[in-house]
Order: sequence, then structure tokens, then C-alpha cells
Amino acid sequence: MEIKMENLTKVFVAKDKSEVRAVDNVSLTIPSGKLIGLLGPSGCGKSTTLYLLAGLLRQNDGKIYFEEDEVSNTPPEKRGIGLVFQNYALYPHMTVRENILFPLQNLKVEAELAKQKTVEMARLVGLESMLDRKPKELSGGQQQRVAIARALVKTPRVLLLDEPLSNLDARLRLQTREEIKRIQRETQITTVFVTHDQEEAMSISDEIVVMKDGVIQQMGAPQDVYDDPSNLFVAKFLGNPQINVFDGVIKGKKIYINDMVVGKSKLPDGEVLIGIRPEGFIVDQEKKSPFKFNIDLVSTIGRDTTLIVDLPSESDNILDKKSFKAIVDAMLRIQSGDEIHFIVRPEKMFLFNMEGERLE
Amino acid sequence: MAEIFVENEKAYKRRRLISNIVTFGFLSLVAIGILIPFYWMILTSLKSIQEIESVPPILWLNFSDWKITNYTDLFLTVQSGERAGEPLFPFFTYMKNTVLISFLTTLGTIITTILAAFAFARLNFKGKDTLFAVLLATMMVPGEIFILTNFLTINQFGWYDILTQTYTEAVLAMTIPFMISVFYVFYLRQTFRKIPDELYFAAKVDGTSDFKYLLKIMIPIAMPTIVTIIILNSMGAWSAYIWPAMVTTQDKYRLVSNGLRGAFTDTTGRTDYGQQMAAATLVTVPLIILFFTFRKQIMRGVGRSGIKG
Amino acid sequence: MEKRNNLKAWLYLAPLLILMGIFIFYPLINAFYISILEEYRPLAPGGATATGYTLSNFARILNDELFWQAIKNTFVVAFISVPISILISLVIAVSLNSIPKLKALYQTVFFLPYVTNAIAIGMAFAFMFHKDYGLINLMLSWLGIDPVNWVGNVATWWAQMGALLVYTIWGGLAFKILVFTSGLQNIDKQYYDAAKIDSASKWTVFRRITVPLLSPFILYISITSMIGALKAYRTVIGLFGERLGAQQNSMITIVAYVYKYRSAYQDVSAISYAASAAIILFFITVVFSLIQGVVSRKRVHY
Amino acid sequence: MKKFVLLLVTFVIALAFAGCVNVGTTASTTAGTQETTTLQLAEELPDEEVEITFWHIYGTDKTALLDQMIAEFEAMYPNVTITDTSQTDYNTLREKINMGISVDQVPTMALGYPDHFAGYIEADAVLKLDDYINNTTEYEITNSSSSIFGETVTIGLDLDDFVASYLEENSQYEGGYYYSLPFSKSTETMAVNVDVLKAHLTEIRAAGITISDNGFLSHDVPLTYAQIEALADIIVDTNGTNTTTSKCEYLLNYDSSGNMFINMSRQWNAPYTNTDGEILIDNDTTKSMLQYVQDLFLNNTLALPIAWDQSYGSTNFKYGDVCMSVGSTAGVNYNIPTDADTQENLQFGQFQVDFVPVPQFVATEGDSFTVSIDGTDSTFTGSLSAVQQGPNIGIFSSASSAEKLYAWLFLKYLIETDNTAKWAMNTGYLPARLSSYSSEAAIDLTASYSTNYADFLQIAKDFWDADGEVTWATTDVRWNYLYSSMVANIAQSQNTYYQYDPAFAAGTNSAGSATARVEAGYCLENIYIGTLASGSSYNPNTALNTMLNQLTW
Repeated sequence: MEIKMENLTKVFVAKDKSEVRAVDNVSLTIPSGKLIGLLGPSGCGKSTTLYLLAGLLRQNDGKIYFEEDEVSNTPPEKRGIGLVFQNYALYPHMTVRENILFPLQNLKVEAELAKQKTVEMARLVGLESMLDRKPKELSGGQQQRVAIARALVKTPRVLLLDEPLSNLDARLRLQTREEIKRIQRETQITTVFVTHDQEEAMSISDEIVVMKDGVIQQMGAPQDVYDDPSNLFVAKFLGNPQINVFDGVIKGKKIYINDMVVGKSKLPDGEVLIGIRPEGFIVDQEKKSPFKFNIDLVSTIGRDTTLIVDLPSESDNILDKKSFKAIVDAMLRIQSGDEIHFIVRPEKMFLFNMEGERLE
Repeated sequence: MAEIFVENEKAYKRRRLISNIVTFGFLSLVAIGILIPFYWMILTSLKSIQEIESVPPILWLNFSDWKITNYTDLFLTVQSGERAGEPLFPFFTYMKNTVLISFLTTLGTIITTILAAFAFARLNFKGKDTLFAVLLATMMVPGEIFILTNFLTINQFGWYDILTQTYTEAVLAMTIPFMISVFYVFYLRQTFRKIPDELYFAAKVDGTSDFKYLLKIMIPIAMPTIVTIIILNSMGAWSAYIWPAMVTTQDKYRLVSNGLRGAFTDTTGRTDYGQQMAAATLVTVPLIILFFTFRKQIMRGVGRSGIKG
Repeated sequence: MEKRNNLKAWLYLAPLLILMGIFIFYPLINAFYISILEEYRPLAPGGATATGYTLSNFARILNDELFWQAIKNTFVVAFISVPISILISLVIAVSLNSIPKLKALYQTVFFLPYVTNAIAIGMAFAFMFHKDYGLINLMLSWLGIDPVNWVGNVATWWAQMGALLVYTIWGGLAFKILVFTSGLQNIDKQYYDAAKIDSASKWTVFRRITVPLLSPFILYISITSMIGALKAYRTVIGLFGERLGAQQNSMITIVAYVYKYRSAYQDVSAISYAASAAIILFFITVVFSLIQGVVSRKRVHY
Repeated sequence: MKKFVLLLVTFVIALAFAGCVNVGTTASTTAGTQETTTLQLAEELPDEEVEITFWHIYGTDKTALLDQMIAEFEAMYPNVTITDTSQTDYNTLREKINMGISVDQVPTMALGYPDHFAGYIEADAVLKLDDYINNTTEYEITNSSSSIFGETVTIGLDLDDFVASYLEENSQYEGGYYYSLPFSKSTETMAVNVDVLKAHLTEIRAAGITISDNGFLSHDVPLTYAQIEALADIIVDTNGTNTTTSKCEYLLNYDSSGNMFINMSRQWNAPYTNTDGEILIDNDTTKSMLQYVQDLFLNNTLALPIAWDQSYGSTNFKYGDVCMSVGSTAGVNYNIPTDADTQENLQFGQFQVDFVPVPQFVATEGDSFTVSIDGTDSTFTGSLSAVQQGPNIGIFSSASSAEKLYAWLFLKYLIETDNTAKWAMNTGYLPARLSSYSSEAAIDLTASYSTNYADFLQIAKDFWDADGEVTWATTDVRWNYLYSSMVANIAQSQNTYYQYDPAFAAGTNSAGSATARVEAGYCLENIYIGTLASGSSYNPNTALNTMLNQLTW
């Protein structure tokens, strides 16, 4: 099932009559059978977009198509969607079985079949033995899986997940993430997954959509977006630790940070913002590179070492913050106080204009 | 799988509109049903006998046709006898009594309630749970079971002296037995229990006594609940009439509801509906005014009192 | 937990407990005591007298047609008015919850009956039900229905009961609506979104989501209104006056029965009958509360 | 367990507050067993300040006259203050006194019905008046400021001057003592729509009923029920009031169904109750009587005010729904259509009203009469009977001897010949004393009109003698007293067969006489409702069973 949004707009009017454009003229096509991660900081409009797709909210403008069906004015119950809520919204008074059975009953599915489907679905999410428990007798992860089962049992055309992992602890989150991916792959249902956690989105999604202030910033396969962010926002939003952003200048096809050359560019001369991913720094063991700093803090976890570099005071202007991070090979045994020369890998360095738009 | 139903914008709006019309229509119908008795009461109180007895009934009176004689008649002075010089329906006396009784009962109730709720919410003592259960159980007992013994008790206290009962005694008899409410104790205790223990421990560390803590910390925090109790309790006196009639020896000590009981009948035993409705209106109006003044508190209070006590 | 401070606690409880001891516990025990006294004369000169102990007071009550009439009336009022008013107020509360505007206005209107004097409005109702001058029959005539004698002297039992039920339900809506709307506000809106997604119809939502989630409130309301209805009295007085019915005592309730004897205690044992009747009412109330308690354990969901 | 201990402690504490019940094997009732001590009165009339409380139920219309009498009495005895309090109705009055007895707080004297006093006697709270009635003490009034200075006051009371049946009523209690004296008595009379009768003179005369050319029935000889039935055939149109043919929907309204049951029981010699408190209604005569009454109900010969949702039928008598109406003599004027009525409601206009004695079954005591019940004729022995009602006054024994003495004097003053006559003329009640009928004392009824009781009675006689065609000016004050005068005459003509119902307090197995009267009323109402409302399950037998169920157990 392909989902298409055309110029979708949702405006909320607050009590003081001020307007917030939660979704602003969004056009997007979600390919059939894919798991799409809708990603962005809180308040970016990703949940609103999801609710518009579900039909729980009504757009002010624009259209939504499921394949060739326009569903813009279709009430949620008739859109054929499954939705997993952030806190699952499992009916507290119903058992797991009843929760899963509920949508089927509403669709007047023949009782015997519905029963069978419920059990099947419970098996799919691994909760066969819990069918007669009430939600509050389940762990968070189990509840989450019931919510998915309930959403899937009616074989929806589209599965929507609203921050489904946010209420889980770290370990469960990883586990459930895999679970969702597995289920999605098995069922091949077009799935939209909303999260503010970029790592989660990237690890699970076939494609991610990055949103900010109601506007889609970029869409693509997670690694593509990571490797080729279309603007500073996307670049900053994806990646952990975050990308380091420096003030730089292009002079004569060369890129300078604080008079230190860090790379080449074909762009015309002028001020730019330079984003360098932490893993884009290579330690120049020959200490030839002019791009050098004294290391303030070193933390080594496993094979990676994170270097935190406090910028000298005279170079205030080169970075949007006082320090930057570089991740290097732990084998180098760098210690704080060492002076390190860095080489920047060109593919990990992105140039933006002062408005944050990607250059080149 | 359900068949996908696609409607256009117009159909969607129409559906919304119809559902709104149905909802508003239903609610308005109920609202009218709720208001009709009030309207009918006031309308009747403004009608003359002929208008009251017209068939079919008159549904609307122009302002110029309003008769206030039903009201003024209520205040006509009694010519002679025990109540000489007093109005036929001593509304203001009843009101004064009702307000006083309501004030004193509420004051007493608040004091006993706060103290007891504090003990149940904050203090730890032997038999607490049992005692609380016993108190709650008394809420189930129909009050009718108490009334005779209580009357005899009031007698023992010397508050019902048929010949010499003073106003003070009548007031005591009408208020003291009602200075208790298990329900409010329960209700306030719930509020008290929501106040974090840390505050109490902090106060203890500062050397605050329990009573001071109750006075300075708990009561201010629980004020909304206490205000609710005050309002709800004060309204009670408006409906009370069996007990006040029982324990007072004189008409002038009684409350508004008692005034209504002396059904307004004319000399042939026919009900004078006009006067009756005028009196009913007079009794109802102060309550309604009180209600509109404290609408939010009352409704919030009653609503909350219904949520798990 | 802090140390036990028994003495202090009892001091705080003292005002309440002393008053309750005098005006609740003692009269309660005394009622049981009085109910088993034989030939009790509370007004005998030199102090109340009795000739012994007996259960015949209960026997007298149970042999009294009027008592059974009172039981019948009370039960009919309770079993009809309580479910109907709960249902109506549920529907009203749900409707109120679904409207975006004017909610406060409607809520205020619906609450009005709560803050009125039962006797005063009862008299207004009695007049509305008047056969010739009343509004109800006028409205029925618009629907082409013949006038009904609701509260007149020769009104049939069902007509009187109908009027009483209408008044009782009218008076009972306010509290229930308020509690249910408060309850509805406590329900997470997500359940409704979830239900929409699950293709539940409005009716299904009401039946399978709203009602179960409100079930603690419904239970609370049904217990309190059942107990309230079992104590019906002022509605009858308001509507029918001291006659307690279109015909004498035709709408008598258990509480009215108790009061009937209360006011006749110059008669030997009359007070014992009143006490016996009150105790029977007490047990009926207890039984109902217990039944509802058991039901709640089975049917109230969380 | 703990809670029981707690309850027990509470119980014990509470018991300390309230009085205990004395549970013994014998009841300590002492009614009638008290010694007949000869009252020792003070040598001199006490001159200490004495406050007397007098409880009654009178409203403003009657308290004015009462207040006047009180003022007069207080002027006579300046050391006495009389506080009269209206307790608004008899139930409240009785209830309050009963409560008061238990705590020794009763008024000095009070108005009451015999059954009230029966209860008070049971509680040993009310004074035996024989001690005063038979007392020969005389006091000379020496109090200088008194208005009766120098006169002699006798304590005793000459009972011969009282209507015999009133005396019987007030001495029916155990031992035959007087615990109360008659004060404000009334009986029932029948109001008649003269205009309707006049329109059917020929038919009425054909039925053998004496009637004057202007439609006045006999004022001395009561109608019999046979005649009532005959009249019903003539002037009842069951389809509703028919003004063109001058017919009413019902013939006869009976205001008090309780009175009707009791009075008719006497007329049929059907056992009702007795002073021992036995409930005797479960007998064949009563059953036949109820069957007969039901027949009267069914063919609209008889109606009760509940037919119109009223407590009294007077309004519907004025409106013309019913042509005759039996009601208390105290309520005469409510039967007279006037300008104050809504004129369109008066279907016969402002017709002439007359009053006649209540219907009887026999003309002479002990005659037999035959009635048709469900088409079968049955014969019974009948009695003449008219209800006698109205309150008496008694004095409570808890008062001090001085209070009791002055209360007695005040009671005596209230029922003095002239005061009795005045009270009667002013209130519509009947004089309790025979001498009042011939009281010479002229009494100011209004500022401009003064009369004595004999002249008062004469008003109606003049009117009747002229067959209604009197030449009084419309402004003549006699018009104002015409109807009171009529019922006073009728009452006088009935006073040879007044009957009262036995008064008794409730016993362990049966109700008191007050309850019996109330239930008797319900019984007839239930039968009547059974004939009117299709949903009612009442017939004479079930109604009587219900009554029995309520009165005995």
C-alpha cells in the first residue's frame, strides 16, 4: 500500500488565538511495504502527521491517498489502518485476548475466524501464554507487543506506530525494535513509525523522513540521509555524537577553519558552516596537518576513543559551541593534554551556507 | 476487511453537522425538561386564580399580566393571635433561622471533620482501620433509625422545653446532632493523604507541633476541599424539615422547608396554587443565587465528592 | 511510619466520636433495643416502661399490608428510577463530553435540580401533574394522548407511580451527570482514539469502552442512589403531601412508614414498630450494598 | 472484636445521658385507678403571679375572640397571665403534648378530642375535673384592682345545663370521670341546592317528599335514605351537570368519610368500636352497609370530595356538580355561592342554599328499614344518629395547684353561658350549654349589630317561615348570619340523637380510636375509588379487610 500525502497542512489554534502550523504543506509518498521512520525533535509535527494519516486529526488542507483511494475525509475506522499508541492505549478492562479481538468484533469478523486470528497474532508477537491476562499484569514490552498485535490483527493496509518504544527501558527497546522489524518484514505492511530517537529510526527504518517545524527536511534510506544530509538541521539531528559544526571560510578553493586548512572545495569564496562528523577526524600521526588541537578529555569505550577538544579562547568564533568531539581508534592511546593533528575525511565533512542549507 | 468508505468533504461536514444537531438537540431537550418545573413554578406564582385554573393552561404571561399578589399576600400581616404582626409566611424569619442553623452546623461539622480527618490521615494509632471501617459503615444506616432516640436525648439535655424553650435551645437542638459527617471526614481524609509525607517530616524536623502543622500547612493546602464541604453542608439546612419541626416548640424557630409544609390552602381546603408556588419560588431563589455565586466550587466539589468519595 | 501516638489521635477524634456516640451509635443500638421491647411506652409517667422482650413487633410489621405496600412502592421506585436515571445521565454525560461548546452552560442547567428544595419543587411537580391545570397533560394532548389523572384522588397506582418516578428521576439526574462527566474527564482520550482505529461504532465505544471504564463511577452512583431511593420520602411528601399518595398511603415508602409510627408514639409499642421498620430498612440497605459490593468485584474492571 | 468493645463503651456512655427503659413484667398504667381524693383548695384565692398556658389550634379568625375573652379574664384576675398558643393542627397539638408528658412539660390546659384525652389519661397526665365540678368552695374576690372586686366566685359547675351527649362524651373514660369539658362543638348538617329542587317540585312531591313551593325541605324531619334514593332518580344526571334540565352529576356529597362510616354504622346499629378499645367492624351488618354504600356510589347518589380532588365538597356544591352536601356546621359559609366566586364556574349561578338535618334511615329510634343491596332487599333495625364533634378542653395535672385552680376558672369562664353563645355565633360552632340557646345577653357581633342567641336563631326561622321570600334589605345585617343561624337551628333539632364515637388509646393488639376513625374514612374512600378508578382492586370486602388489618394485629 503506497501512501501519498499532498500539500498536507494542519493548523492548531491555541486558546489565545495564536496559530501553530504543526504540519505545513507536506507532500510525501511512502512506498508500499516499507517501514518508514518519521523522525524529528518533539514538536516537529511528526505525530500530527501520523494522526492525520490515521484520521484522528483532520487536515486543514491537502489530501491523503492510500494507493488510488483518497482517504482525506474518511473517518479513521474506515481507513483500514492499525495504530500503536505511544502508551499503547490498551483497554485496561479487557484481557489481552479481548484487546486483540476487539477490532475484529467491530469489523464483524466471523467469531471462529476472529478467535483463530487472535491466537495467530498472539503467537506472532510471542504472547500466546498471556492471552488471559489484563494489560496491567504485563510488562511494558509485553504491553507494547499486545498493542502491535491489536493493530495488526485486522490486517490493516497501513500500520502506524507513535513513539512505540519510548516507554521502554533501554534493553527492551533494542529487543522490541528488532521485534517490530521482524513483524513488519513478515507481514509486509506499509508501516510508519514515529520517533524522536534518530538511532532508533535509523536502525529500524527502510527509509526515514526527517521533519522540522511541520516541514519535511529530507527523506531517504537512513544511511543515505546520514551520509548526505540536505541541510544543517538534518546533519545535526542524525548521528551520535552529534556532528561538529565550525565557522569556516572558503578561500581559493580551500576550506579554512581558523586559518587552518581542512579540505578543498569548488565553491566560490565566502563564509560557510562546516559540519564534520566525529568519526570524520583522522589522527595525523605524522603531525603534518595544520588542523591541530590540545586534547582536553579522553574517554575510551571499547574500540573507540572520544576526544573532547576545548577550543582555545581566541578561537571562539570557529564553533557553535566551546568544544567538539572526535572519535578515533582506541589503539592510538591518546591522553589528555596531547597535541593532536587532525585530517578530515572529505566524505564526512559537509558545507552549509549561513542559513544552514547544504552547499555543492 | 471493511470496505473502504470514501466520502467527500461535503458529506463529512454534513455528517458532523447532523451528529452535532442530534447531540445539541438531545441536550437541549433535557435542559428544557430540567428547567420546566422552575418555569412552571415561577409562572404559576405570577398567575391569578383564574389564569391558574384556565384550561388549557396558559403557557406564557406577558410582563404586564404578572400578578405579584401571590407574593405580597404571603407578607400580609397576621391581624391577631400569637403571631399578630408577623407575616403570613414569615419568610425572613425562616431565612434568618436557616442561615444561622446552616452556619453553625457547618462550623461545627468543619471542626469535627478537620480534626478527625487529620487523625485518620496523619496520625498512627491503635484500631485506626477498624474505627474507620466502623464509621464508614454508619453511612449505610438510614437516619430514620436515630430520630426518636435523638429526640429523647435532646429532651434529656433540656433543649426541648415545651413551655420555655429559648431560641438558643432550639438552635442547639437543631445544630448539635448534625455537626458530624462521616462522609466529609472520609472526603477530607483523601485530600489530606495526598499531601506528601515529606512536608510533615520537614515540619517535624523544624519542631512544629502536630496541631500547628494541621493549622498552618494541611488546612491551607486542603482549602479547596474544605470550601467544598462548607458549601455542600450549608445547603443541607435548606432541605431539613423533619427534625426542625420536631425539636422546636415555636413556629418562629423553624426553617424554610417547614414554612412550605403548612400547605397553602384557602378556607375551603382548596390548594392555593398561586401562593404555594410563590412560597416555593421564594424558598428556591436564595439557593439558586447561592449556587450561581459559587457555581464552580459547588460543581467541582460535588463532582469530586462523587469520584471515589 | 511514625511512632504511634494513641492518646493524641483520640483527642483529635474526640469531638467527632463523642457526637457520634450520642447521636448515632447510641440511637442505633437503642433502635434495636426498642424494637424488641414488649408494650413499650416511651411516654409513661416517671420514665419509659416495657413489659418484656419480644419479636412480635417485627411480626406486626410483617403482617401489616401497609408495610408491604411500602416495600412494594419503595422497591418499584428504586428498581425503576435508579437504572433509568443512571442510563439517562450516562447518555447525557457522554453527549456533554462530545460537544465542543456550551458544555459549561448545559452542565450548569443540568445541575440545578441538585440545589433546590425537594419540597418546593415537589409542589411544583404536583401542580405540573394536575389533571386539568397541569402542563404534563397539556403536552400529552399535543401528542394526541388523553389527559391522565396523575396525582388526583382517583389516580391509578401506576399513574401516581409514574409521576413519582418522573420527579425522582428528574431530581436524581444532577448528581449523576456531574459525577459521570467528572469520571469521563478522567478517562484517557487515547482509548477513544484507539477505539476509532479499531473501527468501533459509537454504540460499541459506549458499551465496551465508556461504560467499563466508568464502571467504578457507575457502581458508586448505583450504590448511593439505590440507598437514596430506598430512603425515598421527601419526593413523596413534595408530590402528594402528608396523604402520601393520591389515595391515603398509596405511595407510602418504608421511610414514610417509619415516620407514620414516629408520629403515633403515644400508642403503646408504636415506637417499637417504627424501630422495627427502620431496622428492616437497615437490613435491606445492607443487603443491597453487599450485593452491589459482590457485583462490583466481578464487574468493575479496575 | 475491638469494634464491639468500642460500640459497647459508646453504648454505656450514651445510656448515661438518656433515660433507661424500665422493663418489668407488669405495665405500670394507672388509668382510672387513682384515688378519688377530695380536692383540698386554698382558703383564699391565691394572689401569686400565675401563668397559664393554653394550647389550641385556632387560626387568626377565631383567636381574635379568644384573645378578647383572655383579656377579660386577665382583667378579672390581674395576677393571672394566660398565654395561648396555636399549634396549628390537632396532630401537632397532640404530638407535642404527648412528647411533653414524657418530659413533664405540658401546657396548663389544652384543647383536644376525647381520644387525645384518652391517651393523656393513660399517661396519668390529665386532671380529673370532678374535684372541681363538685366543689362547693366559694371565694370572695378581695383583690382591690380586680374588675370583679367584691363578687363571689364559685368553683363548682352545674352540669345540668350542658347537652347530655356532650357530657357523656366527656365522661366516657374509665371510672366515668370528667377529664375534659365541652367547648367548641359542632355537628353535621346537609346543604341543599334549593334552585334545583324547586325545578323538580312535582316529581319530588310525587315521590312523597315534603317540599315547599320555593323548594325548601323540612327542617325538622330528616330525609331518609329511601327519599335520598328517590331524589337521586329525579335530579341526578350521571353524564355530568345538566343546567338546562337542572340536574347535578351527583346527588349528595359527604365531606367526612370517617364521620359517614361511623355515623352510618350507628344508624344501622352496626358494631364499630367500644370504649374498651375493641374493633368490632368485622360483622355482617357492617358488610351489608358497605355494600349498600357502594351501590350509592355506583349510581352517583353519593360522592366523596375526592371525586374532585378536594378535601371538602363545598366548592363543588357551589359549582353545581353536586346538589346536596353533608359537612360540618363549622364550615357553613363555604357552601354559599357569592360574588367572590369565579362566576363562570357557578353552573347554576348564585343559587339559594338551605340547610337540613343529615339523612337518616329511620324516623324513630328502633324502627326497621329495608334497603336493596345488589338487587336483594334486606331489613335492618335502625337508630337515629348525627355526629357530634368538636374539641373539648382539659387541664393537666402537672401544674401547680394555683395554676390548676385558675385554669379551671378560666375554663369555666370560656364555657359560661354568654361566652358560649358568643363563641357559637362568631365561629359557627354550637353552644355546649342549653342556657346559651336562651341567653338573654346581647352580644356585639359587629360594631353595629348586637343580638342574643335566641334572636340569632330567629333569623333562620323568619326566613323559613317566609319560605325564603323575606323582605329584608340587601344591606340587612341578618343576611350575614342567616346561614349560621340555619345550621344552629338544624343542630338544635338534631341534638336529641347526637352520638359520639368511643375514645380509647391504642392497645397492644389494636389501634386507638383516632386511628380507627381515620381508617374508617380510608375504607369508604377506598370503596369509592374502587368504583371510580378501573385500576383499583378495592371493593367493600377488601376495603374492610384492609381497615381491619390496619386496626388489629
